[in-house]
Amino acid sequence: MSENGHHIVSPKIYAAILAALLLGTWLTVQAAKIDLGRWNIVLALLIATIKMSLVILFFMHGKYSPKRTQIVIVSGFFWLAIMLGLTLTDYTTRHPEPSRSANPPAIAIHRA
Amino acid sequence: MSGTNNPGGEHQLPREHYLNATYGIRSWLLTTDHKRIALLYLASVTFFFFVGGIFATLIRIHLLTPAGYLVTPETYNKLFTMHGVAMIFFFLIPSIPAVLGNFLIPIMVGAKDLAFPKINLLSWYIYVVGGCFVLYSFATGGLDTGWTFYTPLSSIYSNAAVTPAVIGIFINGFSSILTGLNFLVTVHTMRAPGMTWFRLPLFVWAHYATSLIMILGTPVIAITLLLAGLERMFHFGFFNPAYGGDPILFQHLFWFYSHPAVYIMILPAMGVISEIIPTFVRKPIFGYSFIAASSIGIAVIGFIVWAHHMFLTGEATYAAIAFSFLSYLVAIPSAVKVFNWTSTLYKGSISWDTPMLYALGFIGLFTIGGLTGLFLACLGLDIHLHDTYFVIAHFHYIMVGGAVMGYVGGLHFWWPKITGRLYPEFLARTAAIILFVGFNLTFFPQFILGGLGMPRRYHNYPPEFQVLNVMSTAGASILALGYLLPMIYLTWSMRYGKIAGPNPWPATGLEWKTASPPLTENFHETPVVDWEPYDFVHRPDLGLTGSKPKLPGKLSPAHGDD
Amino acid sequence: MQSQLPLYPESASNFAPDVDGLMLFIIAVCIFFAVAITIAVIYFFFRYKRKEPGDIGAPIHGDMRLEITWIVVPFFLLMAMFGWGAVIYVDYRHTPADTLDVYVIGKQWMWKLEQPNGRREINELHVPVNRNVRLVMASEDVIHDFSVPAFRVKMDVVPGHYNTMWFRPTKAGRYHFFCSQYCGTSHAIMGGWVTVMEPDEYAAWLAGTSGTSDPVALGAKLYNELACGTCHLPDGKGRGPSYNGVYGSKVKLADGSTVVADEAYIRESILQPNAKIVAGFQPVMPSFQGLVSEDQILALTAYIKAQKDQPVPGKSDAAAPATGKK
Amino acid sequence: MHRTGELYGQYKTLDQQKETATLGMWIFLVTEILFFGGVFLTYSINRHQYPTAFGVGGNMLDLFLGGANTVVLIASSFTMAMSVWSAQTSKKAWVTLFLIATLILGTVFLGVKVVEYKQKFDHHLIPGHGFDITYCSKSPAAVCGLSEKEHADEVKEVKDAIETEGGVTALNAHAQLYFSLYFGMTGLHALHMIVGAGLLLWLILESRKGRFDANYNTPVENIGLYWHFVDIVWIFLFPLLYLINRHLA
Repeated sequence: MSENGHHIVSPKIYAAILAALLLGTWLTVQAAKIDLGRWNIVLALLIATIKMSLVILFFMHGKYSPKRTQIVIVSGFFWLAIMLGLTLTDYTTRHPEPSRSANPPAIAIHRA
Repeated sequence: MSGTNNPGGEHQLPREHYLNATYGIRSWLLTTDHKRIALLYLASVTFFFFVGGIFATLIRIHLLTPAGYLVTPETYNKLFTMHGVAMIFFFLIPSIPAVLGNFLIPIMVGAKDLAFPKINLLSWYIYVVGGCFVLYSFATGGLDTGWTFYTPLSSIYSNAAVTPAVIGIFINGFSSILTGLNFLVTVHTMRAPGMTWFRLPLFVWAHYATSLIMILGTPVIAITLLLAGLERMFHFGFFNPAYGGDPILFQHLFWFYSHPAVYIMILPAMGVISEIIPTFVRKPIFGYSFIAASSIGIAVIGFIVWAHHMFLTGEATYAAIAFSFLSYLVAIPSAVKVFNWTSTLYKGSISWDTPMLYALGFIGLFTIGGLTGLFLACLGLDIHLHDTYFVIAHFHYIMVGGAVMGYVGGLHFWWPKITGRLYPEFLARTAAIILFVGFNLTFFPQFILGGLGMPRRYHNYPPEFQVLNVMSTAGASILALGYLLPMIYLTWSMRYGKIAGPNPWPATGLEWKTASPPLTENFHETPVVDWEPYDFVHRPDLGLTGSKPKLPGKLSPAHGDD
Repeated sequence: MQSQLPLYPESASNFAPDVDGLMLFIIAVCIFFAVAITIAVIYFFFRYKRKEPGDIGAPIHGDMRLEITWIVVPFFLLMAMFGWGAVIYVDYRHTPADTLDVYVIGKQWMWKLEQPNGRREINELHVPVNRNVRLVMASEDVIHDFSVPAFRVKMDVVPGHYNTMWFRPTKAGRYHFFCSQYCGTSHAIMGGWVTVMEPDEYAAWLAGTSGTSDPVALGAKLYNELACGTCHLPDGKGRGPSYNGVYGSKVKLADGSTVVADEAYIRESILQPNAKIVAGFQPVMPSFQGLVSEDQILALTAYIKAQKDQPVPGKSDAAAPATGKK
Repeated sequence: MHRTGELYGQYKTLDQQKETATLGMWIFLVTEILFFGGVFLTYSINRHQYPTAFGVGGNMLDLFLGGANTVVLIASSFTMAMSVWSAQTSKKAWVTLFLIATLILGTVFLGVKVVEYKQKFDHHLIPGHGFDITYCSKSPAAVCGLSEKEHADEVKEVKDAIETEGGVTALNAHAQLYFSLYFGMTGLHALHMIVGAGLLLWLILESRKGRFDANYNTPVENIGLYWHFVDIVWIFLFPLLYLINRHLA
């Protein structure tokens, strides 16, 4: 554990992080304007994750926190990953059984 | 009371303790003493237990005849929904953690209070506010969606008072979160000198695991019900098929919390049993580290099994297989606990006191409940048993046979600590046996009903199911008596019970080193722990002078796992 | 067919023997462990009962070999259950190619089913024995679940999705089916019967050969087949109004107006039930447009007419006119 | 709540007290991660299913306002971090000033959000009976304040989307799903901002009394953590809601 978690981060670092975050915002807007197909979302999330890491590590002092706090942070994201990941295993592996009948039931489709 | 009292004759209550430190209604409603807050919780969860119990009684009376005996279908649907909501969200989830956990955890770790006493009080108020919303919903139109609130029934089709109930459960979630947060921080930062992680009582380990679930799972149910509520109130479409939304997604989110929530109910009860057994067997618990680790294991694995509630919703086959596999894994830590408890009895010195009867009842019922879970985790059998009475019987064995037995047993075990007085032993043993018999008669027939295919939540049923339903109702009436008895004699003993003294059993935990009832600060001075958990051999202060059985050669004590 | 205290449902589909075999295996394992633990607990309980008040137990802290044993052995048993179950489930979720497709619509609170040739049923399903049957299922409102215990199959019926399930009936007979997923007020009566028929009987049934030409008798038969009586109880206490004495009477509607219950009104009430709602009832009846032919409407009308002279129990004449849909 | 440097009865040392408070705050933030995780999951699944409708919906948002708000919020995170630094270095006057700056930026953010919500209301984009995703493309360009080119783009985009989705009813339904999520997510975020603003106001009042210095700054630090967390949520909301299909426009 580092000195009781009282690490003082210098304003210069804060300013640098601010600049990096603004740059990231600009980048993500520019990247969105180019058609990258499915990679648009990947890139956008990548930039957002980097921005988030900067905020957590420096603004929130995650880098200077005791190990216990770091474990708490990581486990929060780990559980988020469990929730997203395992739910997506359902949605990404569903393959709706194609209806082999040429005429779908007429009575099926009169929803209010 | 087979030798349960300390030698040294009559005891007296301490001159000053947390109950008489201050007087007046304000001193209770504004208290930050974890022990008083525990009693506030005790009163409120007991209230909800009886609310839920009345609904259960009406349900069982109604099901006496195939055509339904008592109420209209609408009312019946409201009864089982309100029974579920009251029991799960307002009794089972807070019962052991918020009552016994609140009272004991700071004392067990040797602290003066929880880390955040004001937040602790706040969490009780949040519980009360949430409870009021739900009672308002019960009183104005009731709730008929099932406790699972499946969309789109709850968000669009139901005509009942769903919105206030959803708001109430949303609010109540924060009570749970704050309790869990408080426990986690307390265990991490407030332990007394010498109280290392592996000297923590298993009750604390169980609550640590429970708190993990509370803080990681509860926010998800909060947001899920909030989304369903928004869908109902403002016609937003998150899960609404009319907008292309997916009702199955609601189930994913719902069970992400609600399956681990089962472990919120059972883990603390396992913690209680892990305290009771070594005390009344007077020997160290078998495999301390395995029981501690299995609590954490259950909490973690419990988070990755939720979609086994959804095998037949059209979930992907691959996902179903993965979730079935993971569900089977969670059986192992539960089995480890049962095997270790049973082994603890070996070569013990077993007394037949009431808490021990509850502990043995727990082992039996939890074993049946756990084993029948294997049927439901099984993909092939779930096709047949899903949404039948088999499920009802299974989770009542876990929740009533497990969690409630643990809770009532724990109340008896720590009653002398909480009130300073002993309960009447004969009545208490009688009640324990009545509960055990009544419980089995109520719920065992429901396994057979489920195997026959009787679906749950039916206000009437085909006549061939009647015999088993009548048996179940008969059992329920015995069960109801079993719950009324402790209610009466425990209340009686608060005033007239025999004075217990600081350590009546005697037990080894820190909570028994202070007076009964404890003083507001728990200890006169911060205790220093220099003994191993559940060690009776090196504890002359317990005053046990009887013979010690010889160590068997085969099972040596030193395996490094204590 | 059923004894006083049945213990297990009939076995009438290809899945039933599979599921039952697995069930027996798991029951055997469970009984073994439950009995072993119970015997151990009871034996220890008496064997090591405390003799002297001050006694303590042997300070045994644990045993690594035992711990490993009771982690590893159950693990393999559990994996056997898992694997066996998964095999059945995969079989169940993968429909074979040559199925007879029946469409199933769940609706609060009835089932509408359509045979491959377009023949429709309410709360009844007729299928031939020893033929793979696939149910293609959709819901009009909330989540339902189509469950046939005798076949050991069920599947949720989810709005916005088509879910499918399949089975091969192996024994002719009539079996209960249920709605297994809670779906609101009348969840418990949302069920019916599966009739498994010999192939030739099924073919005859599908062709719709009915031996009768008397319109009232035909109407009575339709009344049963379409399960009209589920809602339209003779005493007027069902979810729909009673037919008794309705023909030719004046019917009071929810909007306050009155209408004479003649043939046109009855026809409209069957095909567009929500066009005119009888006072005191909810617009819950589904349309039977396409489900009944014009001849069948005539037969139903004849049947309703035939109920003319029966008195309405428990109601005075003044109140009686408040009746009268299909 | 906390008086300067006071030690509470249940703790043994001030260090223990501070450590406890910080750990408690982080654990609370973990619950917030999962709380927002639920909506993010709902968003992902639905977007996965209806990419076209979500793209159309995303392009109806005002990129300029959204981008500006992102900058405002990041700046407020910076001023918040600076107020923690000022407290740690006992620059008491600066603590207050930076807190006030943070509060102002937060208020600006909420103000812009109100403007955006109003715009959505005018454009018939509130889920419910009046919802009509085609409203702006059907109306003359000026009604929604679009330039002729923007309007033409939108008309084309909506037309294509109707084709892809298989009808205007389907597009409207799925776009409503998007806007339900838009209002749900930004609404929850705004609610957190409002709570944060209230906490900041309390901090400012305390700070004016000179409470926070190198010895005692736990409340500034913990409310700072909360504020940064809310910023992080927006860092994800911005690309997910505003930038889905910008390359088409």
